Amino acid sequence: MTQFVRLDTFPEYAIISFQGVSNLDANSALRVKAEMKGLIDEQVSNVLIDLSNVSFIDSTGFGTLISVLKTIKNKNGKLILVGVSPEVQELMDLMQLLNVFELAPDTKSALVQLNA
Amino acid sequence: MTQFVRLDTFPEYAIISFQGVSNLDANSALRVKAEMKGLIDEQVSNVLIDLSNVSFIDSTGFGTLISVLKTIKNKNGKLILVGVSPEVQELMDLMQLLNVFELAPDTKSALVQLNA
Amino acid sequence: MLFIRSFPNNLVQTEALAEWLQEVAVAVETIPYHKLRFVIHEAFVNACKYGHDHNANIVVVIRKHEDLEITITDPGNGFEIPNALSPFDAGAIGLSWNLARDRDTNVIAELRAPNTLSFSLRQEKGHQEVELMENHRGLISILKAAKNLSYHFVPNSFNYLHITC
Amino acid sequence: MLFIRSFPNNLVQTEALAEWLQEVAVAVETIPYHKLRFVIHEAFVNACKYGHDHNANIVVVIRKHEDLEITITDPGNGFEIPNALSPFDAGAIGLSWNLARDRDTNVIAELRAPNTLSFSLRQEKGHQEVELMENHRGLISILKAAKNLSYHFVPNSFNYLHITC
Ligand SMILES: Nc1ncnc2c1ncn2[C@@H]1O[C@H](COP(=O)(O)OP(=O)(O)O)[C@@H](O)[C@H]1O
Ligand SMILES: Nc1ncnc2c1ncn2[C@@H]1O[C@H](COP(=O)(O)OP(=O)(O)O)[C@@H](O)[C@H]1O
Repeated sequence: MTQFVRLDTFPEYAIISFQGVSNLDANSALRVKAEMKGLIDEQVSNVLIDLSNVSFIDSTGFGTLISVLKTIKNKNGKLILVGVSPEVQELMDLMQLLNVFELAPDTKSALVQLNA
Repeated sequence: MTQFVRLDTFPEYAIISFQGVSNLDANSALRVKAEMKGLIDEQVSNVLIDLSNVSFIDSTGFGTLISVLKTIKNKNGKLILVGVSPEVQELMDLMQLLNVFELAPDTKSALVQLNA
Repeated sequence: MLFIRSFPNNLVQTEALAEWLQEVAVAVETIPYHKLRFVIHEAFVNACKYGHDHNANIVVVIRKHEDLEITITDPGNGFEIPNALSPFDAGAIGLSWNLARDRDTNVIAELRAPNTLSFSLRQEKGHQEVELMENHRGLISILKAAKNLSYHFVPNSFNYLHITC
Repeated sequence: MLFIRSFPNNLVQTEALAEWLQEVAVAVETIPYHKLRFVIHEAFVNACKYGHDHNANIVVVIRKHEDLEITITDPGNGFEIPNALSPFDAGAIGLSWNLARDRDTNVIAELRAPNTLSFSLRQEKGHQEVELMENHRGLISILKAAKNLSYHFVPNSFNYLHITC
Protein backbone atom coordinates (compact mmCIF):
# COMPACT_ATOMS: atom_id res chain seq x y z
CA MET A 1 0.00 0.00 0.00
CA THR A 2 1.60 3.24 -1.06
CA GLN A 3 2.08 5.74 1.71
CA PHE A 4 -0.13 8.83 1.49
CA VAL A 5 2.38 10.78 3.47
CA ARG A 6 6.19 11.21 3.07
CA LEU A 7 8.59 12.44 5.74
CA ASP A 8 11.92 14.17 5.09
CA THR A 9 13.82 14.81 8.29
CA PHE A 10 16.46 17.53 8.74
CA PRO A 11 18.40 18.49 11.86
CA GLU A 12 16.10 21.29 13.02
CA TYR A 13 12.80 20.24 11.41
CA ALA A 14 10.93 17.67 9.33
CA ILE A 15 8.83 18.14 6.20
CA ILE A 16 5.72 16.11 5.69
CA SER A 17 4.37 16.04 2.13
CA PHE A 18 1.52 14.27 0.39
CA GLN A 19 1.79 11.81 -2.48
CA GLY A 20 -1.08 10.18 -4.35
CA VAL A 21 -3.76 12.04 -2.38
CA SER A 22 -5.08 15.45 -3.40
CA ASN A 23 -8.19 15.35 -1.18
CA LEU A 24 -7.61 15.41 2.55
CA ASP A 25 -11.16 14.47 3.53
CA ALA A 26 -13.37 11.97 5.33
CA ASN A 27 -12.15 9.25 2.96
CA SER A 28 -8.41 9.79 3.39
CA ALA A 29 -8.09 11.63 6.70
CA LEU A 30 -8.03 8.59 9.02
CA ARG A 31 -5.18 6.96 7.13
CA VAL A 32 -3.30 10.25 6.79
CA LYS A 33 -3.69 10.85 10.53
CA ALA A 34 -2.37 7.41 11.39
CA GLU A 35 0.62 7.75 9.03
CA MET A 36 1.44 11.27 10.28
CA LYS A 37 1.15 10.33 13.95
CA GLY A 38 3.45 7.37 13.27
CA LEU A 39 6.08 9.61 11.64
CA ILE A 40 5.93 12.47 14.11
CA ASP A 41 6.21 10.51 17.33
CA GLU A 42 9.98 10.09 16.90
CA GLN A 43 12.02 12.98 18.42
CA VAL A 44 10.69 15.48 15.83
CA SER A 45 9.52 18.86 17.15
CA ASN A 46 9.33 21.49 14.35
CA VAL A 47 7.25 20.28 11.43
CA LEU A 48 6.41 21.76 8.03
CA ILE A 49 3.45 20.21 6.26
CA ASP A 50 3.67 20.80 2.48
CA LEU A 51 0.08 21.12 1.25
CA SER A 52 0.88 22.33 -2.27
CA ASN A 53 -0.48 19.06 -3.79
CA VAL A 54 -3.65 19.16 -1.72
CA SER A 55 -6.56 20.83 -3.56
CA PHE A 56 -9.34 20.09 -1.07
CA ILE A 57 -9.57 19.69 2.71
CA ASP A 58 -12.87 18.99 4.48
CA SER A 59 -13.71 19.33 8.17
CA THR A 60 -12.40 15.83 8.90
CA GLY A 61 -9.16 16.69 7.09
CA PHE A 62 -8.82 19.87 9.11
CA GLY A 63 -9.54 17.82 12.22
CA THR A 64 -6.45 15.75 11.40
CA LEU A 65 -4.30 18.87 11.03
CA ILE A 66 -5.61 20.17 14.37
CA SER A 67 -4.70 16.95 16.16
CA VAL A 68 -1.20 17.09 14.64
CA LEU A 69 -0.96 20.73 15.78
CA LYS A 70 -1.82 19.70 19.33
CA THR A 71 0.75 16.90 19.35
CA ILE A 72 3.49 19.27 18.18
CA LYS A 73 2.48 22.03 20.60
CA ASN A 74 2.63 19.55 23.49
CA LYS A 75 6.31 19.00 22.52
CA ASN A 76 6.82 22.78 22.33
CA GLY A 77 7.46 22.35 18.60
CA LYS A 78 6.14 24.58 15.79
CA LEU A 79 3.87 23.59 12.89
CA ILE A 80 3.81 25.55 9.64
CA LEU A 81 1.52 24.70 6.73
CA VAL A 82 3.34 25.32 3.46
CA GLY A 83 1.94 26.16 0.00
CA VAL A 84 -1.72 26.26 1.01
CA SER A 85 -3.75 27.29 -2.07
CA PRO A 86 -5.96 30.41 -1.91
CA GLU A 87 -9.04 28.19 -2.24
CA VAL A 88 -8.01 25.99 0.70
CA GLN A 89 -7.24 29.13 2.69
CA GLU A 90 -10.81 30.27 2.07
CA LEU A 91 -12.06 26.92 3.38
CA MET A 92 -9.84 27.40 6.43
CA ASP A 93 -11.55 30.73 6.98
CA LEU A 94 -14.96 29.01 6.87
CA MET A 95 -13.64 26.59 9.47
CA GLN A 96 -12.49 29.55 11.63
CA LEU A 97 -8.96 28.17 11.55
CA LEU A 98 -7.06 30.99 9.86
CA ASN A 99 -5.79 32.31 13.21
CA VAL A 100 -5.05 28.79 14.45
CA PHE A 101 -2.48 27.66 11.85
CA GLU A 102 0.71 29.39 10.76
CA LEU A 103 1.04 29.47 6.95
CA ALA A 104 3.99 30.01 4.63
CA PRO A 105 3.95 30.27 0.84
CA ASP A 106 7.00 27.94 0.40
CA THR A 107 9.56 26.01 2.37
CA LYS A 108 12.18 28.81 2.21
CA SER A 109 9.96 31.34 3.92
CA ALA A 110 8.69 28.65 6.29
CA LEU A 111 12.28 28.06 7.49
CA VAL A 112 12.76 31.79 7.98
CA GLN A 113 9.54 31.85 10.06
CA LEU A 114 10.75 28.81 12.05
CA ASN A 115 13.83 30.67 13.21
CA ALA A 116 12.10 34.02 13.68
CA MET B 1 -55.57 -16.08 -12.65
CA THR B 2 -58.68 -14.29 -11.46
CA GLN B 3 -60.47 -12.32 -14.10
CA PHE B 4 -60.29 -8.55 -13.71
CA VAL B 5 -63.48 -8.19 -15.65
CA ARG B 6 -66.89 -9.90 -15.30
CA LEU B 7 -69.61 -10.08 -17.93
CA ASP B 8 -73.35 -10.45 -17.24
CA THR B 9 -75.34 -10.81 -20.43
CA PHE B 10 -79.02 -9.94 -20.83
CA PRO B 11 -81.23 -10.06 -23.94
CA GLU B 12 -80.79 -6.39 -24.91
CA TYR B 13 -77.45 -5.56 -23.29
CA ALA B 14 -74.46 -6.81 -21.33
CA ILE B 15 -72.93 -5.41 -18.13
CA ILE B 16 -69.19 -5.45 -17.65
CA SER B 17 -68.00 -4.92 -14.08
CA PHE B 18 -64.63 -4.95 -12.36
CA GLN B 19 -63.51 -7.28 -9.62
CA GLY B 20 -60.22 -7.15 -7.79
CA VAL B 21 -58.98 -4.07 -9.60
CA SER B 22 -59.71 -0.54 -8.43
CA ASN B 23 -57.05 1.17 -10.58
CA LEU B 24 -57.62 1.09 -14.32
CA ASP B 25 -54.15 2.28 -15.28
CA ALA B 26 -50.94 1.48 -17.15
CA ASN B 27 -50.45 -1.58 -14.93
CA SER B 28 -53.90 -3.14 -15.41
CA ALA B 29 -55.21 -1.61 -18.64
CA LEU B 30 -53.64 -4.08 -21.09
CA ARG B 31 -55.11 -7.09 -19.33
CA VAL B 32 -58.48 -5.38 -18.86
CA LYS B 33 -58.53 -4.49 -22.58
CA ALA B 34 -57.76 -8.05 -23.62
CA GLU B 35 -60.42 -9.48 -21.30
CA MET B 36 -63.05 -6.94 -22.39
CA LYS B 37 -62.33 -7.38 -26.09
CA GLY B 38 -62.65 -11.15 -25.63
CA LEU B 39 -66.04 -10.79 -23.92
CA ILE B 40 -67.51 -8.18 -26.26
CA ASP B 41 -66.71 -9.85 -29.56
CA GLU B 42 -69.61 -12.30 -29.23
CA GLN B 43 -72.91 -10.92 -30.67
CA VAL B 44 -73.15 -8.22 -27.91
CA SER B 45 -74.03 -4.70 -29.07
CA ASN B 46 -75.25 -2.50 -26.14
CA VAL B 47 -72.80 -2.49 -23.23
CA LEU B 48 -72.88 -0.96 -19.75
CA ILE B 49 -69.52 -0.73 -17.99
CA ASP B 50 -69.99 -0.54 -14.20
CA LEU B 51 -67.16 1.62 -12.88
CA SER B 52 -68.43 2.05 -9.33
CA ASN B 53 -65.52 -0.03 -7.94
CA VAL B 54 -62.92 1.89 -9.94
CA SER B 55 -61.39 4.77 -7.98
CA PHE B 56 -58.69 5.77 -10.44
CA ILE B 57 -58.31 5.75 -14.24
CA ASP B 58 -55.18 7.05 -16.00
CA SER B 59 -54.69 7.97 -19.64
CA THR B 60 -53.89 4.35 -20.56
CA GLY B 61 -57.08 3.22 -18.78
CA PHE B 62 -59.11 5.81 -20.65
CA GLY B 63 -57.44 4.63 -23.84
CA THR B 64 -58.87 1.16 -23.14
CA LEU B 65 -62.36 2.60 -22.68
CA ILE B 66 -62.02 4.56 -25.94
CA SER B 67 -61.02 1.44 -27.88
CA VAL B 68 -64.04 -0.42 -26.43
CA LEU B 69 -66.23 2.56 -27.41
CA LYS B 70 -64.97 2.34 -31.00
CA THR B 71 -65.60 -1.43 -31.16
CA ILE B 72 -69.18 -0.98 -29.95
CA LYS B 73 -69.85 2.02 -32.23
CA ASN B 74 -68.67 -0.03 -35.22
CA LYS B 75 -71.43 -2.53 -34.34
CA ASN B 76 -73.94 0.35 -33.99
CA GLY B 77 -74.18 -0.53 -30.29
CA LYS B 78 -74.26 1.89 -27.36
CA LEU B 79 -71.78 2.19 -24.48
CA ILE B 80 -72.77 3.72 -21.14
CA LEU B 81 -70.36 4.11 -18.23
CA VAL B 82 -72.20 3.48 -14.95
CA GLY B 83 -71.44 4.78 -11.44
CA VAL B 84 -68.44 6.92 -12.37
CA SER B 85 -67.27 8.72 -9.23
CA PRO B 86 -67.10 12.55 -9.17
CA GLU B 87 -63.30 12.34 -8.90
CA VAL B 88 -63.01 10.08 -11.97
CA GLN B 89 -65.38 12.39 -13.82
CA GLU B 90 -63.00 15.25 -13.08
CA LEU B 91 -60.16 13.18 -14.52
CA MET B 92 -62.31 12.54 -17.58
CA ASP B 93 -62.67 16.29 -17.95
CA LEU B 94 -58.88 16.68 -17.87
CA MET B 95 -58.71 14.06 -20.60
CA GLN B 96 -61.30 16.02 -22.63
CA LEU B 97 -63.51 12.95 -22.69
CA LEU B 98 -66.63 14.21 -20.89
CA ASN B 99 -68.43 14.78 -24.21
CA VAL B 100 -67.17 11.48 -25.63
CA PHE B 101 -68.67 9.01 -23.12
CA GLU B 102 -72.27 8.68 -22.00
CA LEU B 103 -72.55 8.37 -18.21
CA ALA B 104 -75.30 7.10 -15.92
CA PRO B 105 -75.36 7.15 -12.13
CA ASP B 106 -76.64 3.55 -11.84
CA THR B 107 -77.76 0.60 -13.92
CA LYS B 108 -81.49 1.52 -13.68
CA SER B 109 -81.02 4.94 -15.25
CA ALA B 110 -78.49 3.49 -17.72
CA LEU B 111 -81.23 1.09 -18.98
CA VAL B 112 -83.67 3.99 -19.32
CA GLN B 113 -81.00 5.87 -21.35
CA LEU B 114 -80.41 2.76 -23.50
CA ASN B 115 -84.02 2.71 -24.63
CA ALA B 116 -84.41 6.48 -24.92
CA MET C 1 -41.91 23.23 2.36
CA LEU C 2 -40.47 20.41 0.25
CA PHE C 3 -41.70 16.84 -0.24
CA ILE C 4 -39.04 14.65 -1.82
CA ARG C 5 -38.95 10.96 -2.55
CA SER C 6 -37.35 8.73 -5.12
CA PHE C 7 -38.87 5.61 -6.63
CA PRO C 8 -37.43 2.74 -8.60
CA ASN C 9 -38.02 3.24 -12.28
CA ASN C 10 -40.97 0.86 -12.90
CA LEU C 11 -44.72 1.14 -13.33
CA VAL C 12 -45.53 -0.98 -10.29
CA GLN C 13 -44.29 1.95 -8.18
CA THR C 14 -47.37 4.01 -9.07
CA GLU C 15 -49.08 2.32 -6.11
CA ALA C 16 -46.44 3.56 -3.62
CA LEU C 17 -46.50 6.93 -5.38
CA ALA C 18 -50.27 7.21 -4.88
CA GLU C 19 -49.99 6.36 -1.17
CA TRP C 20 -47.25 8.94 -0.63
CA LEU C 21 -49.27 11.61 -2.43
CA GLN C 22 -52.19 11.01 -0.11
CA GLU C 23 -50.20 12.54 2.77
CA VAL C 24 -48.68 15.23 0.56
CA ALA C 25 -52.13 16.30 -0.64
CA VAL C 26 -53.24 16.85 2.96
CA ALA C 27 -50.38 19.30 3.53
CA VAL C 28 -50.68 20.97 0.12
CA GLU C 29 -54.42 21.82 0.25
CA THR C 30 -54.40 23.89 -2.98
CA ILE C 31 -55.12 20.87 -5.22
CA PRO C 32 -57.34 17.87 -4.47
CA TYR C 33 -55.65 14.50 -4.01
CA HIS C 34 -57.15 12.83 -7.09
CA LYS C 35 -55.87 15.63 -9.38
CA LEU C 36 -52.42 15.75 -7.75
CA ARG C 37 -52.20 11.95 -8.05
CA PHE C 38 -53.34 11.94 -11.70
CA VAL C 39 -50.92 14.63 -12.86
CA ILE C 40 -47.88 13.10 -11.15
CA HIS C 41 -48.94 9.56 -12.10
CA GLU C 42 -49.06 10.53 -15.79
CA ALA C 43 -45.65 12.21 -15.63
CA PHE C 44 -44.23 9.23 -13.69
CA VAL C 45 -45.58 6.69 -16.20
CA ASN C 46 -44.05 8.72 -19.04
CA ALA C 47 -40.71 8.89 -17.23
CA CYS C 48 -40.83 5.08 -16.86
CA LYS C 49 -41.91 4.47 -20.46
CA TYR C 50 -39.63 6.93 -22.23
CA GLY C 51 -36.70 7.11 -19.82
CA HIS C 52 -33.86 4.91 -21.04
CA ASP C 53 -31.76 4.30 -17.99
CA HIS C 54 -33.80 1.67 -16.18
CA ASN C 55 -31.80 1.42 -13.02
CA ALA C 56 -31.84 5.14 -12.31
CA ASN C 57 -34.42 6.17 -9.75
CA ILE C 58 -37.14 8.67 -10.50
CA VAL C 59 -37.04 11.57 -8.06
CA VAL C 60 -40.22 13.49 -7.31
CA VAL C 61 -39.89 16.92 -5.66
CA ILE C 62 -43.01 18.84 -4.65
CA ARG C 63 -42.39 22.40 -3.55
CA LYS C 64 -45.19 24.44 -2.04
CA HIS C 65 -44.51 28.15 -2.44
CA GLU C 66 -47.01 30.60 -3.96
CA ASP C 67 -47.68 28.04 -6.69
CA LEU C 68 -47.23 24.31 -6.34
CA GLU C 69 -44.09 23.29 -8.22
CA ILE C 70 -43.79 19.61 -9.12
CA THR C 71 -40.57 18.20 -10.51
CA ILE C 72 -40.32 14.64 -11.85
CA THR C 73 -36.87 13.58 -12.97
CA ASP C 74 -36.41 11.58 -16.11
CA PRO C 75 -33.76 8.92 -16.31
CA GLY C 76 -33.30 9.12 -20.01
CA ASN C 77 -32.33 11.49 -22.70
CA GLY C 78 -35.80 12.94 -22.78
CA PHE C 79 -37.98 14.24 -25.53
CA GLU C 80 -36.81 13.73 -29.06
CA ILE C 81 -36.40 16.97 -30.94
CA PRO C 82 -37.43 16.78 -34.63
CA ASN C 83 -34.76 16.51 -37.35
CA ALA C 84 -32.60 14.84 -34.66
CA LEU C 85 -31.53 18.26 -33.41
CA SER C 86 -30.05 18.55 -29.92
CA PRO C 87 -31.88 20.73 -27.40
CA PHE C 88 -28.62 22.67 -26.98
CA ASP C 89 -28.24 23.36 -30.68
CA ALA C 90 -28.71 27.10 -31.23
CA GLY C 91 -30.44 26.24 -34.50
CA ALA C 92 -33.13 24.36 -32.60
CA ILE C 93 -34.18 27.36 -30.53
CA GLY C 94 -37.61 28.60 -31.51
CA LEU C 95 -38.50 25.27 -33.12
CA SER C 96 -42.07 24.29 -32.35
CA TRP C 97 -43.96 21.19 -33.37
CA ASN C 98 -47.12 19.25 -32.77
CA LEU C 99 -46.64 16.48 -30.19
CA ALA C 100 -50.18 15.12 -30.00
CA ARG C 101 -53.29 15.87 -32.05
CA ASP C 102 -56.79 15.14 -30.85
CA ARG C 103 -60.12 16.14 -32.39
CA ASP C 104 -60.01 19.70 -31.13
CA THR C 105 -56.77 19.96 -29.18
CA ASN C 106 -53.12 19.97 -30.17
CA VAL C 107 -50.18 19.70 -27.78
CA ILE C 108 -47.55 22.12 -29.09
CA ALA C 109 -43.95 21.65 -27.95
CA GLU C 110 -41.62 24.62 -28.35
CA LEU C 111 -37.89 24.76 -27.66
CA ARG C 112 -37.55 28.12 -25.93
CA ALA C 113 -34.22 28.37 -24.08
CA PRO C 114 -31.33 26.13 -25.09
CA ASN C 115 -32.52 23.44 -22.66
CA THR C 116 -36.20 24.18 -22.10
CA LEU C 117 -39.06 22.54 -23.95
CA SER C 118 -42.36 24.22 -23.13
CA PHE C 119 -45.72 22.66 -23.86
CA SER C 120 -49.04 24.35 -24.57
CA LEU C 121 -52.50 23.37 -25.69
CA ARG C 122 -53.91 24.84 -28.87
CA GLN C 123 -57.65 24.43 -29.26
CA GLU C 124 -58.81 24.08 -32.86
CA LYS C 125 -62.33 24.10 -34.27
CA GLY C 126 -63.42 20.52 -33.75
CA HIS C 127 -62.85 18.50 -36.95
CA GLN C 128 -65.02 15.67 -35.71
CA GLU C 129 -64.11 13.30 -38.48
CA VAL C 130 -60.59 13.03 -37.01
CA GLU C 131 -60.23 9.58 -35.42
CA LEU C 132 -60.59 9.75 -31.60
CA MET C 133 -57.09 9.21 -30.17
CA GLU C 134 -56.66 6.24 -27.84
CA ASN C 135 -53.35 7.34 -26.40
CA HIS C 136 -51.14 10.45 -26.47
CA ARG C 137 -53.44 12.05 -23.92
CA GLY C 138 -51.10 12.13 -20.95
CA LEU C 139 -49.63 15.55 -21.66
CA ILE C 140 -53.03 16.93 -22.70
CA SER C 141 -54.45 16.05 -19.29
CA ILE C 142 -51.44 17.41 -17.38
CA LEU C 143 -51.64 20.64 -19.39
CA LYS C 144 -55.32 21.00 -18.56
CA ALA C 145 -54.59 20.64 -14.85
CA ALA C 146 -51.45 22.79 -14.79
CA LYS C 147 -50.58 26.48 -15.18
CA ASN C 148 -47.27 25.62 -16.80
CA LEU C 149 -45.58 22.52 -18.15
CA SER C 150 -41.98 22.31 -19.34
CA TYR C 151 -39.23 19.77 -19.80
CA HIS C 152 -35.63 20.63 -18.96
CA PHE C 153 -32.52 19.03 -20.42
CA VAL C 154 -29.62 19.31 -17.97
CA PRO C 155 -26.26 17.80 -18.96
CA ASN C 156 -24.73 15.52 -16.28
CA SER C 157 -27.81 16.01 -14.11
CA PHE C 158 -31.25 14.43 -14.29
CA ASN C 159 -33.52 15.82 -16.97
CA TYR C 160 -36.89 16.68 -15.47
CA LEU C 161 -40.49 17.53 -16.23
CA HIS C 162 -41.61 20.65 -14.38
CA ILE C 163 -45.28 21.23 -13.61
CA THR C 164 -46.65 24.36 -11.98
CA CYS C 165 -50.19 24.08 -10.62
CA MET D 1 -33.09 26.24 -13.25
CA LEU D 2 -32.70 22.99 -11.24
CA PHE D 3 -29.72 20.65 -10.92
CA ILE D 4 -30.76 17.28 -9.50
CA ARG D 5 -28.83 14.10 -8.93
CA SER D 6 -28.94 11.25 -6.52
CA PHE D 7 -25.94 9.38 -5.15
CA PRO D 8 -25.58 6.09 -3.33
CA ASN D 9 -25.29 6.66 0.39
CA ASN D 10 -21.51 6.24 0.92
CA LEU D 11 -18.51 8.47 1.42
CA VAL D 12 -16.72 7.28 -1.71
CA GLN D 13 -19.40 9.18 -3.69
CA THR D 14 -17.90 12.52 -2.66
CA GLU D 15 -15.61 12.17 -5.69
CA ALA D 16 -18.53 11.91 -8.14
CA LEU D 17 -20.28 14.69 -6.22
CA ALA D 18 -17.25 16.99 -6.67
CA GLU D 19 -17.09 16.30 -10.40
CA TRP D 20 -20.80 17.01 -10.84
CA LEU D 21 -20.53 20.26 -8.91
CA GLN D 22 -17.79 21.44 -11.22
CA GLU D 23 -20.32 21.79 -14.03
CA VAL D 24 -23.03 23.11 -11.73
CA ALA D 25 -20.68 25.83 -10.44
CA VAL D 26 -20.12 27.06 -14.00
CA ALA D 27 -23.85 27.60 -14.47
CA VAL D 28 -24.46 29.01 -10.99
CA GLU D 29 -21.79 31.73 -11.00
CA THR D 30 -22.86 33.33 -7.69
CA ILE D 31 -20.61 31.07 -5.60
CA PRO D 32 -17.11 29.79 -6.47
CA TYR D 33 -16.72 26.07 -7.11
CA HIS D 34 -14.50 25.35 -4.09
CA LYS D 35 -17.05 26.87 -1.70
CA LEU D 36 -20.04 25.18 -3.36
CA ARG D 37 -18.18 21.86 -3.22
CA PHE D 38 -17.14 22.31 0.41
CA VAL D 39 -20.62 23.18 1.68
CA ILE D 40 -22.37 20.33 -0.14
CA HIS D 41 -19.53 17.90 0.65
CA GLU D 42 -19.91 18.60 4.38
CA ALA D 43 -23.66 18.15 4.25
CA PHE D 44 -23.29 14.99 2.17
CA VAL D 45 -20.74 13.47 4.57
CA ASN D 46 -23.08 14.20 7.47
CA ALA D 47 -26.00 12.62 5.64
CA CYS D 48 -23.86 9.51 5.07
CA LYS D 49 -22.57 9.43 8.65
CA TYR D 50 -25.80 10.17 10.51
CA GLY D 51 -28.38 8.85 8.05
CA HIS D 52 -29.60 5.43 9.16
CA ASP D 53 -31.06 3.90 6.05
CA HIS D 54 -27.93 2.88 4.15
CA ASN D 55 -29.54 1.71 0.96
CA ALA D 56 -31.51 4.89 0.41
CA ASN D 57 -29.93 7.29 -2.03
CA ILE D 58 -29.00 10.82 -1.15
CA VAL D 59 -30.68 13.32 -3.45
CA VAL D 60 -29.07 16.70 -4.07
CA VAL D 61 -31.22 19.47 -5.55
CA ILE D 62 -29.66 22.82 -6.42
CA ARG D 63 -32.12 25.53 -7.34
CA LYS D 64 -30.92 28.82 -8.73
CA HIS D 65 -33.48 31.54 -8.14
CA GLU D 66 -32.72 34.88 -6.47
CA ASP D 67 -30.73 32.95 -3.86
CA LEU D 68 -29.08 29.62 -4.41
CA GLU D 69 -31.14 26.96 -2.62
CA ILE D 70 -29.36 23.68 -1.92
CA THR D 71 -31.29 20.67 -0.64
CA ILE D 72 -29.54 17.49 0.53
CA THR D 73 -31.85 14.66 1.55
CA ASP D 74 -31.10 12.60 4.60
CA PRO D 75 -31.92 8.92 4.58
CA GLY D 76 -32.40 8.64 8.29
CA ASN D 77 -34.45 10.04 11.09
CA GLY D 78 -32.27 13.09 11.29
CA PHE D 79 -31.10 15.24 14.12
CA GLU D 80 -31.76 14.01 17.63
CA ILE D 81 -33.83 16.43 19.66
CA PRO D 82 -32.80 16.68 23.35
CA ASN D 83 -34.86 14.85 25.99
CA ALA D 84 -35.78 12.39 23.20
CA LEU D 85 -38.57 14.76 22.11
CA SER D 86 -40.02 14.34 18.63
CA PRO D 87 -39.69 17.29 16.24
CA PHE D 88 -43.48 17.15 15.87
CA ASP D 89 -44.14 17.35 19.59
CA ALA D 90 -45.76 20.72 20.32
CA GLY D 91 -43.79 20.78 23.57
CA ALA D 92 -40.54 20.77 21.62
CA ILE D 93 -41.31 23.97 19.72
CA GLY D 94 -39.08 26.80 20.79
CA LEU D 95 -36.52 24.42 22.27
CA SER D 96 -33.00 25.58 21.49
CA TRP D 97 -29.69 23.96 22.40
CA ASN D 98 -26.01 24.08 21.75
CA LEU D 99 -24.94 21.64 19.05
CA ALA D 100 -21.24 22.42 18.83
CA ARG D 101 -19.02 24.63 20.96
CA ASP D 102 -15.69 25.97 19.76
CA ARG D 103 -13.41 28.54 21.40
CA ASP D 104 -15.46 31.54 20.30
CA THR D 105 -18.33 30.07 18.32
CA ASN D 106 -21.39 28.06 19.26
CA VAL D 107 -23.75 26.35 16.82
CA ILE D 108 -27.25 26.89 18.19
CA ALA D 109 -30.03 24.61 17.00
CA GLU D 110 -33.63 25.80 17.51
CA LEU D 111 -36.82 23.91 16.77
CA ARG D 112 -38.97 26.63 15.20
CA ALA D 113 -41.94 25.12 13.35
CA PRO D 114 -43.15 21.63 14.19
CA ASN D 115 -40.72 20.15 11.66
CA THR D 116 -38.03 22.77 11.18
CA LEU D 117 -34.71 22.87 12.99
CA SER D 118 -32.85 26.09 12.28
CA PHE D 119 -29.17 26.59 13.00
CA SER D 120 -27.28 29.77 13.82
CA LEU D 121 -23.82 30.80 14.96
CA ARG D 122 -23.39 32.62 18.23
CA GLN D 123 -20.02 34.28 18.64
CA GLU D 124 -18.84 34.47 22.23
CA LYS D 125 -15.88 36.38 23.67
CA GLY D 126 -13.05 33.96 22.99
CA HIS D 127 -12.37 31.81 26.09
CA GLN D 128 -9.01 30.68 24.76
CA GLU D 129 -8.44 28.09 27.42
CA VAL D 130 -11.25 26.01 25.88
CA GLU D 131 -9.71 23.00 24.10
CA LEU D 132 -9.57 23.51 20.29
CA MET D 133 -12.23 21.20 18.79
CA GLU D 134 -11.01 18.60 16.32
CA ASN D 135 -14.41 17.78 14.90
CA HIS D 136 -17.95 19.18 15.11
CA ARG D 137 -16.91 21.87 12.64
CA GLY D 138 -18.98 20.82 9.62
CA LEU D 139 -22.06 22.85 10.50
CA ILE D 140 -19.94 25.79 11.65
CA SER D 141 -18.33 26.01 8.22
CA ILE D 142 -21.62 25.59 6.33
CA LEU D 143 -23.17 28.32 8.51
CA LYS D 144 -20.28 30.66 7.74
CA ALA D 145 -20.76 30.12 4.00
CA ALA D 146 -24.57 30.23 4.02
CA LYS D 147 -27.29 32.84 4.59
CA ASN D 148 -29.58 30.24 6.11
CA LEU D 149 -29.31 26.65 7.29
CA SER D 150 -32.19 24.48 8.41
CA TYR D 151 -33.12 20.82 8.71
CA HIS D 152 -36.64 19.64 7.87
CA PHE D 153 -38.35 16.54 9.21
CA VAL D 154 -40.98 15.31 6.73
CA PRO D 155 -42.98 12.18 7.60
CA ASN D 156 -43.05 9.58 4.80
CA SER D 157 -40.76 11.74 2.69
CA PHE D 158 -37.01 12.28 2.85
CA ASN D 159 -35.81 14.56 5.61
CA TYR D 160 -33.47 17.18 4.20
CA LEU D 161 -30.90 19.80 5.05
CA HIS D 162 -31.68 23.12 3.37
CA ILE D 163 -28.92 25.62 2.68
CA THR D 164 -29.50 29.07 1.23
CA CYS D 165 -26.42 30.82 -0.13
N1 LIG E 1 -40.65 11.71 -20.18
C1 LIG E 1 -40.65 11.68 -21.53
N2 LIG E 1 -39.48 11.52 -22.20
C2 LIG E 1 -39.47 11.47 -23.55
N3 LIG E 1 -40.57 11.60 -24.33
C3 LIG E 1 -41.77 11.76 -23.72
C4 LIG E 1 -41.87 11.81 -22.29
N4 LIG E 1 -43.18 11.99 -21.98
C5 LIG E 1 -43.87 12.05 -23.15
N5 LIG E 1 -43.03 11.92 -24.20
C6 LIG E 1 -43.39 11.99 -25.63
O1 LIG E 1 -44.60 12.75 -25.73
C7 LIG E 1 -45.61 11.97 -26.40
C8 LIG E 1 -46.96 12.23 -25.76
O2 LIG E 1 -46.94 11.73 -24.43
P1 LIG E 1 -48.33 11.44 -23.70
O3 LIG E 1 -49.24 12.62 -23.92
O4 LIG E 1 -48.04 11.01 -22.31
O5 LIG E 1 -48.96 10.22 -24.53
P2 LIG E 1 -48.40 8.74 -24.71
O6 LIG E 1 -47.36 8.50 -23.66
O7 LIG E 1 -49.62 7.89 -24.57
O8 LIG E 1 -47.84 8.75 -26.11
C9 LIG E 1 -45.13 10.53 -26.20
O9 LIG E 1 -45.63 9.72 -27.24
C10 LIG E 1 -43.62 10.64 -26.22
O10 LIG E 1 -43.15 10.63 -27.55
N1 LIG F 1 -27.55 14.83 8.73
C1 LIG F 1 -27.50 14.74 10.06
N2 LIG F 1 -28.38 13.94 10.71
C2 LIG F 1 -28.36 13.82 12.04
N3 LIG F 1 -27.49 14.48 12.83
C3 LIG F 1 -26.58 15.30 12.26
C4 LIG F 1 -26.54 15.47 10.85
N4 LIG F 1 -25.54 16.34 10.56
C5 LIG F 1 -24.98 16.71 11.73
N5 LIG F 1 -25.61 16.08 12.77
C6 LIG F 1 -25.33 16.27 14.20
O1 LIG F 1 -24.72 17.54 14.35
C7 LIG F 1 -23.44 17.40 15.00
C8 LIG F 1 -22.45 18.39 14.39
O2 LIG F 1 -22.23 18.03 13.04
P1 LIG F 1 -20.90 18.59 12.31
O3 LIG F 1 -20.75 20.05 12.62
O4 LIG F 1 -20.93 18.15 10.91
O5 LIG F 1 -19.71 17.86 13.09
P2 LIG F 1 -19.37 16.31 13.19
O6 LIG F 1 -20.12 15.59 12.13
O7 LIG F 1 -17.89 16.27 13.03
O8 LIG F 1 -19.82 15.94 14.60
C9 LIG F 1 -23.04 15.97 14.72
O9 LIG F 1 -22.19 15.49 15.74
C10 LIG F 1 -24.37 15.24 14.72
O10 LIG F 1 -24.74 14.92 16.06
